[in-house]
Amino acid sequence: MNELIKKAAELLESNVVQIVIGYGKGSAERTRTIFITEASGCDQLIFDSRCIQNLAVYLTKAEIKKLGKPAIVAPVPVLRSILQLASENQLTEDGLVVLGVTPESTLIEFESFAAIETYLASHKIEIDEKYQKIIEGIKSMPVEERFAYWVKELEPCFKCYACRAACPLCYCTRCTVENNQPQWIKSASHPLGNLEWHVMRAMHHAGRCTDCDACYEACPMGIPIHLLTKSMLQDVTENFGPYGPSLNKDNTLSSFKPEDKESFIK
Amino acid sequence: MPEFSGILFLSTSLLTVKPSCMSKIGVFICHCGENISATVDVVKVAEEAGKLEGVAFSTDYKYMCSDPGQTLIKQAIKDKGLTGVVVAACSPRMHEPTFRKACAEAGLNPYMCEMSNLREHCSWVHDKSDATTQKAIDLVRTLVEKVKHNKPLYNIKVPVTKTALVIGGGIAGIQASLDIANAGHKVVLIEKDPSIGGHMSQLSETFPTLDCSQCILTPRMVEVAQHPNITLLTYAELEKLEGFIGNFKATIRKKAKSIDEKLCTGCGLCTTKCPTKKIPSEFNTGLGFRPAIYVPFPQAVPNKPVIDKLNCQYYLKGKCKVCEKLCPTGAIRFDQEDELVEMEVGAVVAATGFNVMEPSGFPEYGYGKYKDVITGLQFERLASASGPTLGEIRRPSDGKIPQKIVFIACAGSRDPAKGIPYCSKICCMYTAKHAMLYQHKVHGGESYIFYMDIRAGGKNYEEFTRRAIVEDEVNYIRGRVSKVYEENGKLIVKGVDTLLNAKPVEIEADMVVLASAAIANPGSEELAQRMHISYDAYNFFSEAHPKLKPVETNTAGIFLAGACQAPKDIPETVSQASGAAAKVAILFSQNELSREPVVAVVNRSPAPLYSTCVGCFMCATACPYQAISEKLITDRKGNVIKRVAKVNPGLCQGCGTCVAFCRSKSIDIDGYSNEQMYSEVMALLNND
Amino acid sequence: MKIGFYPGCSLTGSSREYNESLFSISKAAGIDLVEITDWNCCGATAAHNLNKELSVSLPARNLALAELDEMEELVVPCAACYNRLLMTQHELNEDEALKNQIAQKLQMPLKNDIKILNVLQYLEKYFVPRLDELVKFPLAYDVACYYGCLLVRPNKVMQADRWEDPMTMDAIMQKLGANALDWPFKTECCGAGFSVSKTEIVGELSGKIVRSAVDRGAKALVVACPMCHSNLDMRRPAIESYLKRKVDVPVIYITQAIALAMGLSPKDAGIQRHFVPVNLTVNR
Amino acid sequence: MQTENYTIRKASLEKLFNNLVEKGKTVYAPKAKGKVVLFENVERFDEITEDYIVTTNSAKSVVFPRVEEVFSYKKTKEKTEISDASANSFPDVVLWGSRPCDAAAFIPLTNTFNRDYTDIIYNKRFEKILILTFSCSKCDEYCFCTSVNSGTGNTAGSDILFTKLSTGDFLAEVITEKGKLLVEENSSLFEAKPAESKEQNLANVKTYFNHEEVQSKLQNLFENPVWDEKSRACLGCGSCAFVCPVCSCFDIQDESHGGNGSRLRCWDSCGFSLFTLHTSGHNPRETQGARWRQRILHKFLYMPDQSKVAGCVGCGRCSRACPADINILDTVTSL
Amino acid sequence: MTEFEPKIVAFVCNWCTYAGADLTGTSRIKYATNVKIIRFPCTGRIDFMLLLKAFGEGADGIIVSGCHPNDCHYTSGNFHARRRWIMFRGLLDMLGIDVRRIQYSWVSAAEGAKWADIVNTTVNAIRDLGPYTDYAKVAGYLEKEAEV
Repeated sequence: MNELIKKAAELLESNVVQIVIGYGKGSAERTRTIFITEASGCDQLIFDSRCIQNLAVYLTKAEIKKLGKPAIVAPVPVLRSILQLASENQLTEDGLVVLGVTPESTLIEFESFAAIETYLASHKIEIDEKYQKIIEGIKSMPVEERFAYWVKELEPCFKCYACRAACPLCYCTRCTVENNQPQWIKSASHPLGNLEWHVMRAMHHAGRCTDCDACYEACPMGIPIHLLTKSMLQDVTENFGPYGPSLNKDNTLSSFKPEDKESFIK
Repeated sequence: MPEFSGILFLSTSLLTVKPSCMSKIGVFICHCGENISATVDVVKVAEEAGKLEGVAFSTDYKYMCSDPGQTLIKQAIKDKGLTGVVVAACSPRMHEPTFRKACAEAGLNPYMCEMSNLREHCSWVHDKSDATTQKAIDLVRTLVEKVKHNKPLYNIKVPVTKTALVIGGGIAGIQASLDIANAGHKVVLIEKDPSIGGHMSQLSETFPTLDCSQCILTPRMVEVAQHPNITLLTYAELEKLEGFIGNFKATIRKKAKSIDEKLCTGCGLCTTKCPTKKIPSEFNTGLGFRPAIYVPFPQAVPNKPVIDKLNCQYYLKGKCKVCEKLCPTGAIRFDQEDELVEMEVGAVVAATGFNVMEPSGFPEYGYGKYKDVITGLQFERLASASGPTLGEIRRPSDGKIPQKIVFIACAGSRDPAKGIPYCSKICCMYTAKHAMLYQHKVHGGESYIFYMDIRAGGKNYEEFTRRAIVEDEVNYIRGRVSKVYEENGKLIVKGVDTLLNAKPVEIEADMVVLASAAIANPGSEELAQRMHISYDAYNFFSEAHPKLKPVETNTAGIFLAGACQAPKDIPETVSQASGAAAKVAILFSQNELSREPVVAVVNRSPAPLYSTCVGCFMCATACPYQAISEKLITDRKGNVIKRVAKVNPGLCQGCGTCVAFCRSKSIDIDGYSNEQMYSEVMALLNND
Repeated sequence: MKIGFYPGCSLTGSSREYNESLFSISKAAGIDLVEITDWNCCGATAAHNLNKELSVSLPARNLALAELDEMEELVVPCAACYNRLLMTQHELNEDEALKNQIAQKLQMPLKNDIKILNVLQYLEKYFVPRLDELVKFPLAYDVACYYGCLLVRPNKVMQADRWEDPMTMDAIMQKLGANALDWPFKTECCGAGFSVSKTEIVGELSGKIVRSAVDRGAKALVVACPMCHSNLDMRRPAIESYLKRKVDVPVIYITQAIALAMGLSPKDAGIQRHFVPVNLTVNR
Repeated sequence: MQTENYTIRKASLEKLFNNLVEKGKTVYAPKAKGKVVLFENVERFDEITEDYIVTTNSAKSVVFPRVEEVFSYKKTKEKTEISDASANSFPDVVLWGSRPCDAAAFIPLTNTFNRDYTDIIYNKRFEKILILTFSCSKCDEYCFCTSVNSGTGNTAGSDILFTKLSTGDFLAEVITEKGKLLVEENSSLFEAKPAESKEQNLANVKTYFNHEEVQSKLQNLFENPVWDEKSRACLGCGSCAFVCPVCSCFDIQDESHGGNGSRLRCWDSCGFSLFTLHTSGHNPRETQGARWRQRILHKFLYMPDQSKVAGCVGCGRCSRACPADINILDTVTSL
Repeated sequence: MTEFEPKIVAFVCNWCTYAGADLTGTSRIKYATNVKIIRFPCTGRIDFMLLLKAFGEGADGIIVSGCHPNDCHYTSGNFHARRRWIMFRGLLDMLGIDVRRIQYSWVSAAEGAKWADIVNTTVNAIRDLGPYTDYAKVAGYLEKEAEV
């Protein structure tokens, strides 16, 4: 931990970066994203199991960009997002300093995005059994029941778009849902509007989602929307082989293999 | 690369006035004689269409495509001031151009006209019924809703640079260059070797006429060199190709020849005096030698030497310079370096030819182990009057004349296990030719050919192989060879004769010739990628359509000639080359290309957004045509505000894959825009 | 280190010396070959031509047994056994249904993923890297390595290095200090099919092999297959009557060659068991 | 009217609930759902949870639903028919288990929908709700009702306020005629008022600030770095506004199917960047900071100034819901 | 009551399936009137949202059809589409949106008969499945509200 604080302070001192994005104490038992501009402030930095918010989301926010070059505290999920963002031309190597934090919460610095990719090779995305079971459970329902299940689950959604706001990969300046020529998504938060929104959200994460669960954590109504992206992640792996964020530009849906297999096209 | 800002402007969704609120659409229902009216109640359809919001005029007529029919439309456009037209008739694939032209003549933008397919998709596939009529009504309504969202489009004009780049100086490249040049257009012909001529210049005689290859080729080589419209760059390779049809920018690497071509007279003194003489000659397929400063062969064009830096004493050890001392014109330039030249070209002809497979992958044939096991191409050199043996068939090992010679066809071809699965196409013929030449040159010699099938399709080809068998008494053995090995000075060829009383055969030969497979040139994969054309599993360049577009590639403006597309014999190569040349000539016959403006466009919006595009460039990875590039939006001071995608209307073919892929819906395609397709779906399903 | 081992009939009979030499070099290299419990015939009899099901279930049983013994690798010295076991493994992996059907027949689970090694692969993996240390006395002779057919064909399954002109054995012999001759008969037919029924055919086919080796100055033929060995060695009379001359070139197993080079006693290598006396010595 | 106090036994409470359901009332009550507790339509008493401080979503949707049809239309080439949604008969709704802060929130909410324009739909819905509030026996560090002149036992806005007593029975304070009517309909269930005082059973919420002070401070804090600092982590979602019992901003949407369709009013949030975006591309509230300022000023300055009502009832929902842990109390106290 | 007539939208590419359907016409092969075609330049152009929208607007079934692999007029549009459909189908299935109601197919310009067959089999399949009431219910939320 101290090494992290030390490093962050150095970076600010030497003005290599102008701002450090990290975790600090929040309300009650929560942690909160903090933005440190003074070396002296670095001792507010903390890191523990409660630090679940995906900080990468701030790297593409206009308000934060204005503050200068950032250093970001990056546990594995954040690293994955950074890599994906890089592959989507949203980040440049000289545009930020990545302060990696291993699961054992030791500091690990990265010279390049490539270095992050190599590191992540040993931290592959794995959908934990708990969720695999839930997903299996859902998929084993009769189709009508499954549909009813989701309509019920999505019912509380009031379209606050916290899921979108908390997702590092939702960096579009105009979301499809805000496009009314044509009105792709019914913007009202009635069952159809909600269904359309969540289908679109999931599809737009197909082959991009890095499974950080930020969307789920952000949802004030506790809707298990991350199950959708998780099940798509399984689909990607099943159909197109092992998946993980990578600098290679071949995103699952922007690339193809002539030998891709499917069973449903007549 | 030229900008089409004007065109871009006109076709961007900057003009997002919602036309639906003010649209005056005319609907024209065609009876197509009885073809439609027999099953569809056209009167009712016209009547229902009339009730649709935004429809200002609706009628039906017997033959809309007839003159009076078209006049009817034009009249309505003028009288009613129509802003859009829906012609409900046959398939748009049939008459869309007709009616769009008619609208244009009446002063309506042709792209404001759409067709509803009431014939192929309705009247012809259903029986007369209310359901059929209802479907017709639905189809019309759908297109009406689409037209409401159509906007005027203008054909894309692309200027054409009337210079062709021909890559490869073999017979294909030579033929293409000459044809294009003779059509009155400029040609730049580049060749990676010191001389043009390619494989054909290495051949002895050619089937099925047995006339000397050099004799028919050399005149054309000279013609290329002298043609006013042709710029010949030998020892040069394509470094980079950017741009698009009519407007390519080619970067060419002129490899250092280490001589000043202007000063060099080609006297050849340097080549005779060069101390490094024992370098295996590429031209003679290693059967002869050449010096370090050399002209690949006597008839070379240009007939000026180059210094082979990898073998030259000076470049290796830093001393020698004999050639420099001797050169009467002082043309040697040791300090010369590769030169990159950029040029604008309007079309490219790839004529990079093929190569023969190294048979070392077949240890059982002993190539590389036994000196007297050689490839077909090496045999060509032996048989060639200009070859190392001056045309006499002699064994590389001891120079003896082989009394018994075995030819093994399909050495690598049609061999999925170890070679290549395809047929190299030329081997059957040249093997027959080889055997013939051998019989003519070595009287009383015995020749055997192990073959799988004799593929002699082609004018006078079958007759040719027959002649080999009947007149020259070449022994054709149908079967494969399992092993070739040396035993007391003889090459034992163990094979099998699968015909009649199939049995193993063993021949004690003096020489074995392998008809090694024809494969793509090394580096053709990289070249294809550099030109952004696709290539097949064997790295041969892919034609745009196997039957109907055999000389085009799927990149507009790049054409194929000769064996770089697939193994070919000379006549086929020449005709394809002329075909490619014709395509280039057609392209160059206009000053500018006019293209349907069905292209993708990245939206623009007011500051501070400028565009909703966030520059993830996944559209670029998805685009089959490399039509999407990066555009930097800058402020007045030139500071970059935003990086967004930009579609090059010259390259875009309008598939719309990018559109469906764009998450922020920032890219759209004219003619099939999001609004158009969306409103079609809505309209189709809301028939209440 | 423990590795699974399938002897098959020959190694317990006609080619015991193969077995002995293999075990003695393995022992010397500190490798413990564990025999499959209750193994059975590999089916390299006529079975695989006559009864499809039998032809796979026989080898399959051995594979299943090996799995029960929790073996990850299985060394199969006899080329015929190796061929059958590998072919079976391949066929069953190609055809899930057949696999299940056979497993049912055997009433044993069958993952069918065990790594099957022939002697050359075994040597390459566990000896070649260590030969420099293991070889005490170079076996300085000109030798002809004879592979026969079973180790290399069908190549789709056997995956030999260069099936027309394999080199693995040659490479090993070179490392032992021998000079492996380049000769054309490496994979010619020895006539094993007629080993018992029509010895005169064996005489001719094997004769050509031996002759070519001898004419190229081979002081020994090196083999890795009991069939090859018995034909080239045991059938020497038939060979000599075909060649109409006496040939005393010995035929040794690659394992024996290694044993000698490692300085093990000729007895440990089973040298004394050959029909054609082996007069190869290493200068100690 | 004069408040009337009664005792109602735990068991009777269930009877009361069942009577309401039998009478065909639509009852909204706190229901545990995964990691959250939500006001939802309940049919059985045992569906209701008691274990909550406040629900995640506010109760405002019973009068101001997420999506409200304003009118529907049928359009043909000739004419367009409009049928007003306010003609619809709205259901009788019982809000069961609201907290004093929830009840208090109806005061500013009603004010908003009647200030310059009387919103028929809102009022029609409001007429039909009965608010049965349960006072707070526990609270957490997010609660600050006491700082906005409310409290854990506050009766304002409720029809009846129930307070759980040490005995497990409940004190029922009947505040309005609606409440009184209910008592009369179920008189058998209501008994004489208990001896035990209400206060000792109420959670004690610390007072963090003085509302009036804050209000006056804000007068001249429009330009102040605090807005950017406190909102730096803001992700720009709408959760704060959507869980807020007072927030009442909405957006008008048309949904059409061919010629038919309806005009909807849907919740909107000042946290969204599009909230104030002009067609020209200009956005008067360019940054998240400006949006956060708007939210605070609206609640603590504009509403009290203009309508003399508190814009915040101190329920702390927004702070609990915020995915970035932006704490309204933290901002207000830091002024 | 009259028999249920499924509403089916066909999303087809211009170069193969649309032409194929033209051929069905010119060969006068009959098929059910339930299917109505919308023409796209390429299957790669077909936005998954349009399919979802079709259900939202009351479609009971959907056909998506284009060029066979390797036949795409634009070389790879159908390959991209195929990936998209693989992912989309998986998602819909997860959500319990009945994937049996979307028929994907490759129909070339020469396969007029195949097109007729695809149409008829799909129509029958959807007829057996009945109207897509589950989805209609969700889509009809407002109407439902109004009744209260």
